[in-house]
Amino acid sequence: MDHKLIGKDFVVTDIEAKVTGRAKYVEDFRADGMVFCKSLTSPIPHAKIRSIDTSAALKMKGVLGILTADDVPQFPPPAQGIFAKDETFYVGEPILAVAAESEEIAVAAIEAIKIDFQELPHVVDPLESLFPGGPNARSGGNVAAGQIKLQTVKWDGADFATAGETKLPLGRPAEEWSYGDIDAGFKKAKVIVEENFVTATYSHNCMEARSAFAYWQGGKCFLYGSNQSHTAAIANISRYIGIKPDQLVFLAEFCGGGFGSKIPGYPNMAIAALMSKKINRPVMHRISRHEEYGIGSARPGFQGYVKMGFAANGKMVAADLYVVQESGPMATAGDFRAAGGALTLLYQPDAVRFRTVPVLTNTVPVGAQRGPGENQFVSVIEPMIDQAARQLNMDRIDIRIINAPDSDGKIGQDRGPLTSAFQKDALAKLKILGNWEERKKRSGQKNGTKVTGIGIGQGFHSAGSNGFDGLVRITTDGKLHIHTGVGNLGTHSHYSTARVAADLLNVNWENAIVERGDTRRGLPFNSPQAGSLTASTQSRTMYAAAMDMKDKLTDIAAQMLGGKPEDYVLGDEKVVSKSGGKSITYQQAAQKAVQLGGKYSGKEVPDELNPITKSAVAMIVGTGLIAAAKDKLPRVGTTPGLTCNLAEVEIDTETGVVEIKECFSVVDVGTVLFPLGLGHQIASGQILGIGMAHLERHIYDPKLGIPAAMGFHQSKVPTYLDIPPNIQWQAVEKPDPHHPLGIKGVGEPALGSGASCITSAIADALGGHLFNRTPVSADMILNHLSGRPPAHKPLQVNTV
Amino acid sequence: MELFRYATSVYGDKVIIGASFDLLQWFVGAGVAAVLAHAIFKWIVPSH
Amino acid sequence: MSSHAGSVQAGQIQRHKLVDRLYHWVMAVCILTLLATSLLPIIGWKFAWLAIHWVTGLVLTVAVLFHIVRALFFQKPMSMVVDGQDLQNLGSGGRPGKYNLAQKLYHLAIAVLILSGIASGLVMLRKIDTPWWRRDPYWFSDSSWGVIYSAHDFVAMSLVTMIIIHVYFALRPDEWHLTRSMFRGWITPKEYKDHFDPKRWNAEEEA
Amino acid sequence: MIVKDIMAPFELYQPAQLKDAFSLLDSFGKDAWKMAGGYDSLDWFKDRIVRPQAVIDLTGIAEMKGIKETPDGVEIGALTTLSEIENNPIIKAKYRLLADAVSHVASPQIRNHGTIGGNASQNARCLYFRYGLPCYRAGGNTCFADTPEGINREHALFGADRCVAVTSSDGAPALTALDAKFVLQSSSGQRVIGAEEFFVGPNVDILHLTAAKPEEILTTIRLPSAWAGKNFYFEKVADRNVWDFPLVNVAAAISVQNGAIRESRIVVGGVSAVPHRLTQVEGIIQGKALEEGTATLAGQSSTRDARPLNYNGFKIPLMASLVTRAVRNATA
Repeated sequence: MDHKLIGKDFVVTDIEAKVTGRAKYVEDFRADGMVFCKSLTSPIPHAKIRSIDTSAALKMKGVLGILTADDVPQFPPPAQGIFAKDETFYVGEPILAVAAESEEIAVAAIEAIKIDFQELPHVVDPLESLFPGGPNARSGGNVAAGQIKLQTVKWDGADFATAGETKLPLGRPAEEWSYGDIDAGFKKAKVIVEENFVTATYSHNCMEARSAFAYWQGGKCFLYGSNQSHTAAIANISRYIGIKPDQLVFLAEFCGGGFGSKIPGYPNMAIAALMSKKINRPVMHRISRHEEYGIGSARPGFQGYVKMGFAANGKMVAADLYVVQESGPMATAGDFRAAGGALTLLYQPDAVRFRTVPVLTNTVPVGAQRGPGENQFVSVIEPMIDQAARQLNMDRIDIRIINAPDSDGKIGQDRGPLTSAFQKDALAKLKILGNWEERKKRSGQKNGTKVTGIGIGQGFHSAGSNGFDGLVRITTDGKLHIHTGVGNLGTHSHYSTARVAADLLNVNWENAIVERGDTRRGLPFNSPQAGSLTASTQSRTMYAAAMDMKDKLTDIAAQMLGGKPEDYVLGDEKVVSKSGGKSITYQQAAQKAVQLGGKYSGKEVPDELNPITKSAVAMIVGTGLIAAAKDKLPRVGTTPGLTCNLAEVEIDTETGVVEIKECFSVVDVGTVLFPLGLGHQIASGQILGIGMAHLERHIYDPKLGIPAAMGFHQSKVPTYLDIPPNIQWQAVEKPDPHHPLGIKGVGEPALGSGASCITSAIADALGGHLFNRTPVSADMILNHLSGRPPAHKPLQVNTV
Repeated sequence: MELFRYATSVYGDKVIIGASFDLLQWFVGAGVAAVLAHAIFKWIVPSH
Repeated sequence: MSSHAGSVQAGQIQRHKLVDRLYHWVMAVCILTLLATSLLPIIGWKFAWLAIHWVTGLVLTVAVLFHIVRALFFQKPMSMVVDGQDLQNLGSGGRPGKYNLAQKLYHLAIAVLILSGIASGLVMLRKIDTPWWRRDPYWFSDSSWGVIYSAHDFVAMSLVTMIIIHVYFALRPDEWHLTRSMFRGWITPKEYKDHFDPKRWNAEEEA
Repeated sequence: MIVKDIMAPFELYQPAQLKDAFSLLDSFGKDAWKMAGGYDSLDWFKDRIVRPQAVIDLTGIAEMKGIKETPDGVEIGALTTLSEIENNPIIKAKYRLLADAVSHVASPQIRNHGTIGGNASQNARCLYFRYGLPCYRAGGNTCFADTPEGINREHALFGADRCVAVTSSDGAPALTALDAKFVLQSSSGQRVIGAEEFFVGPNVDILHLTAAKPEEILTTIRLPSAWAGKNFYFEKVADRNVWDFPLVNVAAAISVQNGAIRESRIVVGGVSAVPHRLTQVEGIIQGKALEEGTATLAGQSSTRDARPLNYNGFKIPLMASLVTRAVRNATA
């Protein structure tokens, strides 16, 4: 198909506002009578709250009210609540909030509040909690997750004794599945790689903290929040505030970073809303950087064990994976399951056993972060694939090609189908892009004190969904209004997917208006801006709406000009008869639609639409020709976004310093929707991958349970000089057959392959030495090179 | 003037960390005062 | 009784044996060192004080232990205990035994202070690395440590008061015989007769 | 309850002359806080750990700024920004060591505003200290970093005394290697002290990293001509290449005569509360030929007395490497 907009670069409409500072983020808004509120957060990792004395605070001049757990909706444990009620679970957990004329007064009031805590034993290391008699992060238990009820799990002391300090004790899992015969697989394997590993918990580090601003008008709550998704978050945010979805006006035009931590709203948003209701003033709740590190979520770390058996040809014949997840105190992350999924998809093993236990800890709440689970997994597993290749004397890319999925690949314990997979092609292309045959000769080469390492990494995340509602409208001035509720995470996919509708409807981009950012603009129920979904999911949603619009346009043309709808096609913002000669403009069609009413003007809508879409249509009814349609296009199986990266690094053997020289990436994303945006996703994935592989981590003093990484500086986010100057990329460009335009997503896997090519390259530079730990920092490399023992015990977490 | 030195503990409580060294001058003063008192006493009321 | 060097000659009444005088001066040097190493940095004279302080503290501890053992088992401990006669003498102006009431009270006070100082100081050693153990600040809770440190601090400052008083009395002409005896060990028979009640301090027997 | 990341109110004074700053210091006494570029101060204020009544912003004092040559060397006003030093032609020509060192401080934005005086005087970055815990350095009775499970990857190898924090300055080792003199002024006069007296360890003063008294202001740093144009080397190893404190850094000034080391000053940062000068190593390599064997010897002998903590053992080989490289690569 020849497209005018799809697959073409463009200047993203809101980019100017962002770079000039005109873009308004939550903290930039003001309203008459606005006051501030500030949270009191827990200073203690685990305690019973015996009593709270707010009397002195309430007496202070300028203090307007205090909101406590008694004023807000409650959610059954171990869900993350708005405020800690009787028990607090981590340093930084909100306990109450104070509203005052100024933030200074609110803070002074908080300092005057006395809380009587009864200290409880805390735990920051899952294994310590699993140890017989070890502390539980909650008085209700130490293990929980979605579909795993809160319970106490303690392993046998004998398991710990047998395992010693270097191995993960393989105690009773909370979840277990398998397929195939792993014992038989390992028996016939020529090479077995068996390792224990640790990946660090680390912050999402959103530039924009999760501040919120709210006021009430006409029985509705107007909430300005920083969120990746828009309409997909409404139900959840309403639940936090305790109102019905149609009582919420949600304004979220820009989002200063989410990385998965702002997908469906978050409890903290409700504080401004409920405080505003309580004191009847508009309330601004600014979140400081320090607070953000408490409530701002983190990628959960893993402690794991893996055993992989490979046949002589490199085929993975059996795999046994055990993942212990550091889950924070609330059951807020399902990364552990995704690790199992990634194993089955990326390497297509003949037989797999997967065991896992998500363990609650008195660390910050964790949540999905760009490739949750898959990316931690590949960051430590990919260097082990190299290990197998070395032992089999195989090419390191070839071993990956042998195992990589094609479109007949399967995923998960139930061996579900894929919509398409071209990872073998991607890896073959990577060989060419990265000049592999020449480059791999540099592996281990010395240059003065430096040694070169070449690494390969892969990434996977499911990257497409369906079933959402598209809404487009041609107003009586002839403009195409594209209503999008996906949110604005900063990936530009809210615009690149909107262009799909303009493209399919032959509308010039200048005549298209993207309606977004404010539910009063009529935003349909759309995909969350998450899970690498938007590009694929929202483009097919747009396709559905555009097709509905096309039907209506030809319908109206037939009504106005005679003949049947089939006699008409879409021209340049016109409906044109196939025979030529007769046409109506989109403007005329829109004017006619207003006269016609019914399904044309939005008076009648298909019943299958989501209530949010229905109320969106109700806001714009009668303003033009309206097309609202649910995406019912077929899609069977998981849509995998797949990436592979190649990195060249140099390690200074005297200092342990790693310099990342070059990175290359090839992605299997089906049809390329927006090349510039895709390039940004790949580069940003590589950069965050460098953070994951090499730098970022949370630190806790185990004795005190206090966090140390509470700022950008301590969190060690990669800087401009820590990344390679040039990240080259290509796409496989084979369309996905289960998508009307062939588009798949990519956001998340780019980080996984970006991280794993670095861990692989570091290991390669060191002759294949496996650290089995992220981040691999200079001190670890140096200890290894100088023959010193590692500073960490092999399974120790939250250290450096 | 305070008798003790205080600090904020790890979890935010006010805790005593020691005596206030501002008191040192008072202890010196007490010694000097005792000496003076005794000397004056002996001067006014000579023994035997 | 004894005839080794430093023993009393004719015309001398022995008051403090050499070993006891040595003990007194060792202790005095220790206390002064301890106070100097702790208080001088606080008032602004900065130097590396800690090692000197804790080593001196250990020397003092040994000295005090020695003194306790010696006083209890090889000397007359009752001579330092306030008794009824001391109180009667308050009214009547009778002569004291080996130690007068003020000395006994002073000794009592300084004993309490030094023992508290040593006890708190020994506990605090847990917080520094020594050749024998690694530091562990979590031995006690924050507030317990605070109490221990406060005790130690108050002892230190109280000792300053006590030393001022002690030096003053040592320098007083009417107590000079006592001060002198702490240097040379003996007093004259006249001093013995003038200042002490032989029934309460039998110097002959003690010698 | 603890609140962080929002400043408590204070009175801001912005004197334009030194004498006004002194009178402010004298009148506010303990309640005053001296601030230069602010990159250390503002963190303390924002975390409400330090709550001065009066903040004396020194950056308006013109007489404390600028670089000028004197008969004895160079005088650098303590308020001179790191960027200015990095780009100053005199410094680049004669004291490249200092230009190199300050070019590694934090990030360009911070160097544009951060001052050499502030960089040298900055307080320890120990995570426990900065968290606001009642540690020794904060006047309390405990070191939380040197405990059986303490997190101390960034802490000291040498000179720990209860407190195990280190100097995190990149400028300080270079100033020490260049034998800089520090001019401390107060309303009652001035004193000039050497780097080894200016930087103090916890054994001497556990509350401060420098000898500056509360009533004194570090006004000027003097670089003596003795070390101008010698062979220099600076290297910093940090987790990141921008905006990070050193894990270890090294600054070396070596005077070479006929291919042999006549005299040297080698100083390592990030391993002790003070810039750690390697006088023993300097003695060992004195008179030796400037060659790889000497460099290796210097590195090997540099870490003899190191006492690693739980997580900072890697600093031993790192420091040895950096010292070796300093001797190996020092150039004029």
